[in-house]
Amino acid sequence: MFEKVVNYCRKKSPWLLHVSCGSCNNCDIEVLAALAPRFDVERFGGVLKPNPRHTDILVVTGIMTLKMTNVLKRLYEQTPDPKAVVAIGSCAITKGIFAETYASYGPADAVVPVDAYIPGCPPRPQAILHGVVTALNALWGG
Amino acid sequence: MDMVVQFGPQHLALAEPERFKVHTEGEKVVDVEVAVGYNHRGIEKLAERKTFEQDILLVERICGICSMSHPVAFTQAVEDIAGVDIPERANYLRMIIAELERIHSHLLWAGIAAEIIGIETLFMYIWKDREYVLDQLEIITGNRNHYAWNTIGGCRKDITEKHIPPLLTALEVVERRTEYYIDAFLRNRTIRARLVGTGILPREDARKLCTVGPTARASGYAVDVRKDDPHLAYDKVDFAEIVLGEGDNMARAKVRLLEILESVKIIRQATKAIKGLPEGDIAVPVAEIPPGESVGRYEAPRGEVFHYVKSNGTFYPERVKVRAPTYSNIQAVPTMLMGDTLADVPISLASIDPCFCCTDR
Amino acid sequence: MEAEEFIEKLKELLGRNLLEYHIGRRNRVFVKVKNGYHRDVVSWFQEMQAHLSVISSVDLGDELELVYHFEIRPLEVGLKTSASKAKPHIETISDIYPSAAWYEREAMEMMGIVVVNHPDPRHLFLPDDYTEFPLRRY
Amino acid sequence: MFPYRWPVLIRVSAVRIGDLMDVQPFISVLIVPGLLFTSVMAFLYAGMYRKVRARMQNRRGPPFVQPFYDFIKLLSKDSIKPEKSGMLFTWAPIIALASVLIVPILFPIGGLSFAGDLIVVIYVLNVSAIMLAVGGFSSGSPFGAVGGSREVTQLFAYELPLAISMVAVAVKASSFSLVGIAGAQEAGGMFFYQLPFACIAFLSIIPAKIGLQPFDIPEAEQEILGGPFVEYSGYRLAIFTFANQVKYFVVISLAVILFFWRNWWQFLITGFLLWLLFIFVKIISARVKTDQSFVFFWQYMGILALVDLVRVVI
Repeated sequence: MFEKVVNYCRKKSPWLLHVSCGSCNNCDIEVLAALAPRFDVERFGGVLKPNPRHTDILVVTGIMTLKMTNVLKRLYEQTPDPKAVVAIGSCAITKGIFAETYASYGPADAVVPVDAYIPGCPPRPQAILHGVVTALNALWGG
Repeated sequence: MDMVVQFGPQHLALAEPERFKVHTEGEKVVDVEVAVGYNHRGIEKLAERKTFEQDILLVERICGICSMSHPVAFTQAVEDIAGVDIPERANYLRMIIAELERIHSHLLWAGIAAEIIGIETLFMYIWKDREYVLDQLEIITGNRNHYAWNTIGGCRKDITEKHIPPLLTALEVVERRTEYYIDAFLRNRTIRARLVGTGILPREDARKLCTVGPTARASGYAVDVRKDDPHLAYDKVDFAEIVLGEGDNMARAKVRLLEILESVKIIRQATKAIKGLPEGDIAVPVAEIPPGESVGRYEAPRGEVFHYVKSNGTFYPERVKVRAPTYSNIQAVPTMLMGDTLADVPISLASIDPCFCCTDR
Repeated sequence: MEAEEFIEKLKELLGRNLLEYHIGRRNRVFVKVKNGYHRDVVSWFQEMQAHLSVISSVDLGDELELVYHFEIRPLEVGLKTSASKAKPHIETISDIYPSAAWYEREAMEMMGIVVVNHPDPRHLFLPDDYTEFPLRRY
Repeated sequence: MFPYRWPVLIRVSAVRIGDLMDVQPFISVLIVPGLLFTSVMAFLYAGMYRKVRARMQNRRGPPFVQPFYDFIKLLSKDSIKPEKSGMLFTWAPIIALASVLIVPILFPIGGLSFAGDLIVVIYVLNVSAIMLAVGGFSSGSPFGAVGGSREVTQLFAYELPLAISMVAVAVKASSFSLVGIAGAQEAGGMFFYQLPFACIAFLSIIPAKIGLQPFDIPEAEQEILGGPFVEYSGYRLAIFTFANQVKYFVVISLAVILFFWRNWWQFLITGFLLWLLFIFVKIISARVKTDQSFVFFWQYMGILALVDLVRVVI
């Protein structure tokens, strides 16, 4: 019974950390647009937090560029459990249009274990919200 | 106590990864180390392996929020090499979408600047009004940002009669709201306390460091590609080039907000001019591209976008060199931050409207 | 100042060292100069308060070429100098135009051109342990 | 081992409780103005804060019980303690929460009260502010240190006008206890029109004390990533944010007691209205820098409070 309550509270207050690892900042702006009044993410309790200590969902965009990969690894380790990773945009899923570039270690799941993928270039803010909420239900929905 | 505070690759104030090591004595900034390259995707190498048509889509994905500037600069360079003159209507179509993008990009910046100095409400208001512009862009081009509007020799889609009335009503709303935001930025006492007098870039440094765009114009260095090297249909519409002298954060905010009003004026004149031109005549077929080289320049919301294209007669470009406006503006950041307190660093960094994905390519 | 007048002035300044020039559409001018003489042309541009847009690096097969793009209203000038691939040494102009330092660092790491007495020849975009030059074609 | 001693204890204590000590202090500490009532009001204030802020920015905003969800979720997350952080890293939030929870027990709505409890209130509120700074310093990260030093400088900035205005009220009500002040106001009418300058000084300090927008310099999220909170996570962060939320309720109700007191139910209503006023001030103002806040507090508010103190003393 206690586990159900805690999982319910985790589902209802997802604190997000947005990490951009070499994206064309269109997905980053759509993540910020998800905060704007039209697609308000705070309806689901979501808040964009400044540092990994306070967050439990890592929102990752972009192809993992050479310099940004170990930064993402460190951020992933600094986030306290239980945590989730959502990869946004076709760059984070399959390196998208930059597939043959020399300057990338691979899509998001080559660096950190990813729980939810949101395709699109850029995915619309509704799609981002839908992806985050489905990830929440899958992880702690019960 | 002097300390090194790192505005690291991941920071709430910067949407993209870039590292700034700020050496401070107490709260006063003494030296700034800038480290770029966290967003480097090797686009110039990719551009050489794709054909000219594929390159337009690749070049569009250099930067998400100025996704009209790179394709226009690139296609203009290739059209110069091919010696092709694109139809009059195509010039107007490109200009309308370019100015719509300037409006939504400047609104985006104003929201993020308000968020950084602490007024979250202004961020929410401004980004709510930005959605109207994005709706119009989506109705006309099909996507909120990556429009795929250009091809070599003209445009791929047309603005028909039924697009224009909703566009003009949206512009009225945006114009009225922008005047309200200009009033808010200028009269709110706490905003003035944070923006006036911080991050000063004198005119001499702006010229010596060859800064471009609103950052240069706010310091009195009049650089505007739309006036210096008129491309598209900018020489057929009249608009004011806004040049202020103070060079602090408030001046940069003023330049951008006033430019939104100018863009609204340009779009109104362009939609009037389009009515006269025949519909459908929007592109000229380009058979093959002779060997040669040329330079495409375009006034993006952040400054001058510069494309140097060299072709060797085949369908693959020999060399594509891209220089985004933030590449030269970012070198002016250390001179701006000298002497300010630690609290001014994020807002001064954001005041050049940095687009690190453009800088690193 | 029109394109032809600009070329005349350059001829006076350089004489034989002006290898070739080409005037394109919409006031685009490309000028090729022998290696080493580009510094006096750049300082002449500086007196005319020219605006340095960017320095691009091109791989010509057996030679590596640097193209200095200046904007002298209303002209758009591309000043080219090249050096052989075996000994790609080109003088720096960052003492005349401070913003050239970053463009030259990028040319160094991407194409392998060695810019002589550059103030700070570290890598700019690529990580420091990245050895080969990605933009070389041949 | 069956606790055979158990029934004996119950029989004995049942007799003792009845006559030895009355039950009233337990209720006032644990239930009415004490822990239960304060935590419910703290969550209510924080929930209202986020909902009203969202509504004012014309978006829907989270449900009212959102702070409760956040609290439970933070408790369930694991808390990381960096090696460089000192022993105080764990104790700072606990002391901050404890010191803030003491104040509501002294409230005149059925709480314990003794002669000099106004001094206790001033001291205890400062302890929680200092604990925030200590938390920042002990977290071992440069951002925490900068946040801690900003919190201390801001503490000096608003300490002077705060103390002066409180002393002015105490001298006016000629008693240093909250119940005495409340009684004086019930008799002679609210203080806010008798001591207008002290009231303005006190109300302008509240955003700095709580960390609301015009003066939330210590936890500036964009500049120093959350200031003292930067290294906190899990239950330690839960306790710190809960201490902050309790501080919202405590400081607002302190202002109501000192200046707008008529009776206990009016105390609750004025508390909510004052809280709406401060949310509105947060909405329309940007974050000022430390030196600007210093000038604002020492020059303008300090003089205002002094004027009222002199007026009362003569």
